[in-house]
Amino acid sequence: MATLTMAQAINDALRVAMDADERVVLLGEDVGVTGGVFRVTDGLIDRFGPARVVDTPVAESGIVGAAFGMAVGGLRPVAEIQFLGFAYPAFDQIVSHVGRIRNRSRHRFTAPMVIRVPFGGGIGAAEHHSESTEALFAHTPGIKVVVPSGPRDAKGLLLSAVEDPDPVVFLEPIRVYRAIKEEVPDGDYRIPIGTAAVVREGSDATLIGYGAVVADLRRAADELAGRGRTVEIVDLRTISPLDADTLVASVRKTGRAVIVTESHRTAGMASEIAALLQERALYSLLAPIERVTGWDVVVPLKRSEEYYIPDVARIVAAVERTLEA
Amino acid sequence: MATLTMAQAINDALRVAMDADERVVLLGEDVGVTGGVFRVTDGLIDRFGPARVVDTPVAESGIVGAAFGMAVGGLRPVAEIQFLGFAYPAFDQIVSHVGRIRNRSRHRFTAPMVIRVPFGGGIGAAEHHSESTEALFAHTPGIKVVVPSGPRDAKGLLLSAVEDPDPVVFLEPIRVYRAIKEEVPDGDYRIPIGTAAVVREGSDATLIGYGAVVADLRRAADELAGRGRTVEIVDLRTISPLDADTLVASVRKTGRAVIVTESHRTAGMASEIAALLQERALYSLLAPIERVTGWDVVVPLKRSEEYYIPDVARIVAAVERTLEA
Amino acid sequence: MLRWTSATSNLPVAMEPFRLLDERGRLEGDPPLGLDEVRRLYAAMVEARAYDRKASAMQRQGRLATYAPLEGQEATQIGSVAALRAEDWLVATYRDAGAMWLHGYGWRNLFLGRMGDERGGHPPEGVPVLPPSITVGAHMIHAVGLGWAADLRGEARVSLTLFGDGATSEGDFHEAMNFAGVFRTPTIFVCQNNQYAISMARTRQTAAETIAQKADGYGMPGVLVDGNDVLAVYAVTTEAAERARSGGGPSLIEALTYRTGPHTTTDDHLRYRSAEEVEQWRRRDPIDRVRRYLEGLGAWDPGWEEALNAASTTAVEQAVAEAETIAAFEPDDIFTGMYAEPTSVLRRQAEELRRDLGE
Amino acid sequence: MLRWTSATSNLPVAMEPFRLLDERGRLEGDPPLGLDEVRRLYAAMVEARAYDRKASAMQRQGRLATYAPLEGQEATQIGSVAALRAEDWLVATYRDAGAMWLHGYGWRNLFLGRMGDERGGHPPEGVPVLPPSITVGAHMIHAVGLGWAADLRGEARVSLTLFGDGATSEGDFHEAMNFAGVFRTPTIFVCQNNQYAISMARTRQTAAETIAQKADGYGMPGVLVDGNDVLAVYAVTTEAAERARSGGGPSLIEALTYRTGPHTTTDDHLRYRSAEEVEQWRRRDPIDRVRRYLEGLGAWDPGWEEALNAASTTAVEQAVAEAETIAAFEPDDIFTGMYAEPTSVLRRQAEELRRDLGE
Ligand SMILES: Cc1ncc(C[n+]2csc(CCOP(=O)(O)OP(=O)(O)O)c2C)c(N)n1
Ligand SMILES: Cc1ncc(C[n+]2csc(CCOP(=O)(O)OP(=O)(O)O)c2C)c(N)n1
Ligand SMILES: [Mg+2]
Ligand SMILES: [Mg+2]
Repeated sequence: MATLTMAQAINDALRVAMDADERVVLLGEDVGVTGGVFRVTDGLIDRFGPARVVDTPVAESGIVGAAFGMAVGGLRPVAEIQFLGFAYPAFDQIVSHVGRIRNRSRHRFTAPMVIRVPFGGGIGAAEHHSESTEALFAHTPGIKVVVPSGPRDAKGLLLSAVEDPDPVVFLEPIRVYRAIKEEVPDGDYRIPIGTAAVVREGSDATLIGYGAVVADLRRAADELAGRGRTVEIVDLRTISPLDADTLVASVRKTGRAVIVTESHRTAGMASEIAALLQERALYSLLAPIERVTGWDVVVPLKRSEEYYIPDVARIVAAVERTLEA
Repeated sequence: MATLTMAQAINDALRVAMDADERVVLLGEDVGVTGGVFRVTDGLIDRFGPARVVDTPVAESGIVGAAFGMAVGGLRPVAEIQFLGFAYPAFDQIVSHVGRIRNRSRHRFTAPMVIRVPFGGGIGAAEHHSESTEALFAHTPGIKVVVPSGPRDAKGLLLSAVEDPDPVVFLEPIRVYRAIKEEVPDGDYRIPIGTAAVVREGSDATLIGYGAVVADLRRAADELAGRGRTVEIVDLRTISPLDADTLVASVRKTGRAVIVTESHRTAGMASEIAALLQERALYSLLAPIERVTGWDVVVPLKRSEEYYIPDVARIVAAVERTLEA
Repeated sequence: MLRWTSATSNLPVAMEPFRLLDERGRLEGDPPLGLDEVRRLYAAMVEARAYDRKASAMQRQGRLATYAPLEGQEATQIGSVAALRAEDWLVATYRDAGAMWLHGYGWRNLFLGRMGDERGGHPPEGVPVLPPSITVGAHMIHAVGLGWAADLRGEARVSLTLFGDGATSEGDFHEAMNFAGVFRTPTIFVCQNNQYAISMARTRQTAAETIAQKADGYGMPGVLVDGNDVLAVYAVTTEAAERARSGGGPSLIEALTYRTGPHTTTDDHLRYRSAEEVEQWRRRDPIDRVRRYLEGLGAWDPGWEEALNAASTTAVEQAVAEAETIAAFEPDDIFTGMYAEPTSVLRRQAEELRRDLGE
Repeated sequence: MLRWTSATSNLPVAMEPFRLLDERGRLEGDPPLGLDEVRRLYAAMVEARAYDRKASAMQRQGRLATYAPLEGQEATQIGSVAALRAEDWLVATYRDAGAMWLHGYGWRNLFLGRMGDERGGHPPEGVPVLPPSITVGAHMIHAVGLGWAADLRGEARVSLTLFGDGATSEGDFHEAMNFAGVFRTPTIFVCQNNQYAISMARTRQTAAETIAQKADGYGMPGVLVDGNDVLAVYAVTTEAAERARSGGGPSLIEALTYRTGPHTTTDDHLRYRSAEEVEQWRRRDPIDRVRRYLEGLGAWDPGWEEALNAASTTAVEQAVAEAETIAAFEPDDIFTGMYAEPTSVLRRQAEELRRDLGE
């Protein structure tokens, strides 16, 4: 066990994966010599050489498309897109090819690959550097979408992703990279893709989120505990496929749900979760499910980003509303 | 009034717009000399010349990006992407620039433009030719997303879109192009963007959809009428911004809702609508809201497409379920 | 000697396409192949044409969905792929049935795909041919990745990608060419310049005189070749494959050819080009040319031609029969292809579909 | 005479960059500008550097978010934009404050943008400069569309776009160049080849010897110019602008330069290059060179330099003060920028935010 930041835990996961399987190669902008703009791949080029840790030209479609070809050709590429806002040029490759080759060829060709993407706001970054459009990927068939909320999960989920027979979009919340330190097991260990975690039990309401938001859910739960409310927290960890059973079970128990995401609201993950909860738990609902989300606006820049990203106060207020309903 | 197909009505709308405003220009693959693969722009190059009806190289990002520049530069471009499955290469331009220039420049620069895109399945087309991923655009801030269900609406909505001060993605359901003929007013007339239409009144349940699906809703309603059920039909016409008030009013009245879309389910428009209905009409709901949608799989090819696209039987069955709940 | 532009010397590309057989089948240089091999290429072109005509006919009968005919492009498709080894990767498009078949994909699969059956995308084990790319442009970088992977795995496999003149306008063409150049992947880019992208003439697709000259912008050799001359296409592709295999990196080949039919079976090509133009190109038919060449050498006779036609018909008809008698696609099958194991979400949706179908 | 590659003659691009002032400020050709104008360009470069250093300093003090320094690239930014007319469009990047300012964008706006305030994106009315492009690659086609629109509207405006060496790898570069070539839009593509894209050296960005030679693939003239020579940059851009304005279509200029600072204020550039290399380029400083030239002609003296510095400081400090004292961004403002009129959805969300803020 070592105490690691999420950036370190991901670095560790990549090292473990590359040590174990020489088919694992990394490619992306600045992943090699400088070790990535967040230093997540720091030192890997020294250990594995430039043939396996590849600095690429500035071309996201090329990165994903080449990684796709590599995957079909028998490697296990882990591509990095520098920020989620720069994944859109690769969107066609992801939607039209990465997520489809298995079905298109009826299992004859497959693309076991990971696309790692730092995402989310909260650090007052420049435009395009705070995107939280994970729903676009969750809406896309044929890929899985994983979002760790902390170091331990990040390592275990990434190792599962690298070994997954299908392509995984792995979204790394930027503001968690260095904010949370945790004990992280050494060596190889896995957290299964597709299973949510009940990270706190409670009975008054269910708080649902993933990624950076989970830390805020914990803070909100603490604050509510001070007011005598015990809320359950579900950390989704995988947003596609959604672990519906865990969500439904929790909400059937508590009768109230607040879903928190940083993303835009319309057709976001909060909408998906609310839709499926009312489908499968309507008769348990004691109040409307609340969506606490980013708005349907471009993520504001530093000076007004605070008005966009859900904070603890907004989360607590939403829980209070459901409790009063 | 003339009796027109939707393809003809759109052609008529473009002619009217171009006659009225010389800033309106068309560009896209094969829109000129052949008049488009669906003949929607037939004859326009003869009337307006190749400077205003521009056949472009095969480059969707270029088409949208150039149209964007034209719009900022004072024109009113109407770009065509040949099929929705080929819009993904242009996704970055749409998300990162078309939908953002107004906010980025605080109204100093704007992109009044239309992106016309044939979409949807039901004709047994090749892969990528049956996409119904409208939710990706509805999730994107700064654009509007319009989907006509028939010739009359198509013309009135397109004329509104061309004149809208903001960018509009205009999705044209392929299987409606020639399937429905309607009386369409001559000359210039508008249907406002952002308002849904209650196309049939009823009291037992609300059927919600847009585009090609609306014809199936009508058929389902007819069938249900035969069984003594009167269902209300809401044709959204615009999916971003959603006309929530109309939806909420209808469901508060009927207490039951079935949302039908051709798109994938996860984080699709049906999820959005279900989420907002439970938010604002929970206490009126007599049954879980049903989502009748395409599945989270690649749209199947001709031989099995029927298993993917919601049909009248699936819609009727869903209504029956909500009535029995 | 072929005249490639060179990555470093920045030489202008030759404006006259490289050619070995003129339009009347007369040899203009050293034949790269012996007579038997030329006869095999000829036979392959004949069979590709038989498939192509059958497919167009079936489309008219409603037995296939839209079909993109290849007639006129046989020399490029057969000549380029003939230069590959069995283990080399092929990444081609909706119009490249001839190329894919020659590399082992199977007519049955090609028919199945055009019937709207995903199982057409599953070539026999060991056949390194991806299902045809329907999106224009995106697949070339896949060939780059495949070649790159082979390199990293220490395999001496090259990858060849076929694409049209229109595809060169997509951003993905650029990124693929650039990656291939930078990483010196063993990739052969073969542009079938058939003069049109649907209705758009090649002259409006790019302001460059040739597509071959684009190679220079990527530090890669490029060559212009007569795409209706199967020997010339074979020769340049062989050179490119040798270069790739020996660590010399990628090449761009522009094969000048023409589709003599419509873009697809739903296209009315006389809206954008004249019957005379089409006729002119028909006179440069890639199959005729080789027949004349063989005939001149006494290596062709009507009996052989008849036998070839009969054999082609048999092969194609048998493939049709196999495709048309394949087992039904079950409702569940639309879910089972997506992941190695259906996800929880898809399992639930499959149940829902079964319920809706009253199963 | 400049040596452009020509769209039709397919001539190799000159490998030696075009230059008018050598590194010691000695004239190598005919000066394209009179002394007064050269002094004006010099003054502009000095002011751009003052802004740049102030911005880096403020970033260290936490008063600006990440900043991308331009030091070393002043000649390319000032020289190219100086060749424009006031009504010409400029579409540039996060590193191009000097260029944008010279064309009227205003230091205040540039500071505001880096402070994380959307109002920085609103240049004064009539100033045809788009907010800086933060995405790499996507903006060049915007310049194509702007030039195209001007053409269709019968305006004699050209558009100039600045971009880096890294940006040439994006598919959007290719599509922009290709559209410009095909539609002969009045667009000047100016690549600031500063040798790096973050940590990626230009030599690994593309296997082509030069970026200028890529022009040939689009049927467009290209030229390589010493990007640290403001006179040379001015001269080639003037030629390109004249060509564009007179219907001659687009041009590609590769300006060889160097950023002597880090990629951004969070980058440690000595991880990927040596201090010696940086030092070597510092000795080719674009401002020094002109000072020596002016000095040699008796057109520079320390008093003038001091006055310039003082004026630059005043202008920059005043802009800082204006930016730092702008009214607060109200919560509602995050909704009001999105559409001409807030949509029903946004009106509701704005209410919700007001409720959450307890208003
Ligand atoms: C990304 C994308 N855009 C548009 C299309 C529609 N489309 C199909 S074929 C074609 C023309 C392609 O021309 P070319 O590359 O020359 O190939 P050819 O059809 O001539 O063989 C177009 C535009 C597509 N399939 N994919
Ligand atoms: C589409 C996109 N991909 C990646 C990035 C991250 N990024 C910012 S600057 C940069 C390097 C750009 O290099 P270059 O074009 O040479 O410009 P320079 O920074 O040297 O001025 C990268 C990769 C981005 N902003 N946009
Ligand atoms: Mg073609
Ligand atoms: Mg650079």
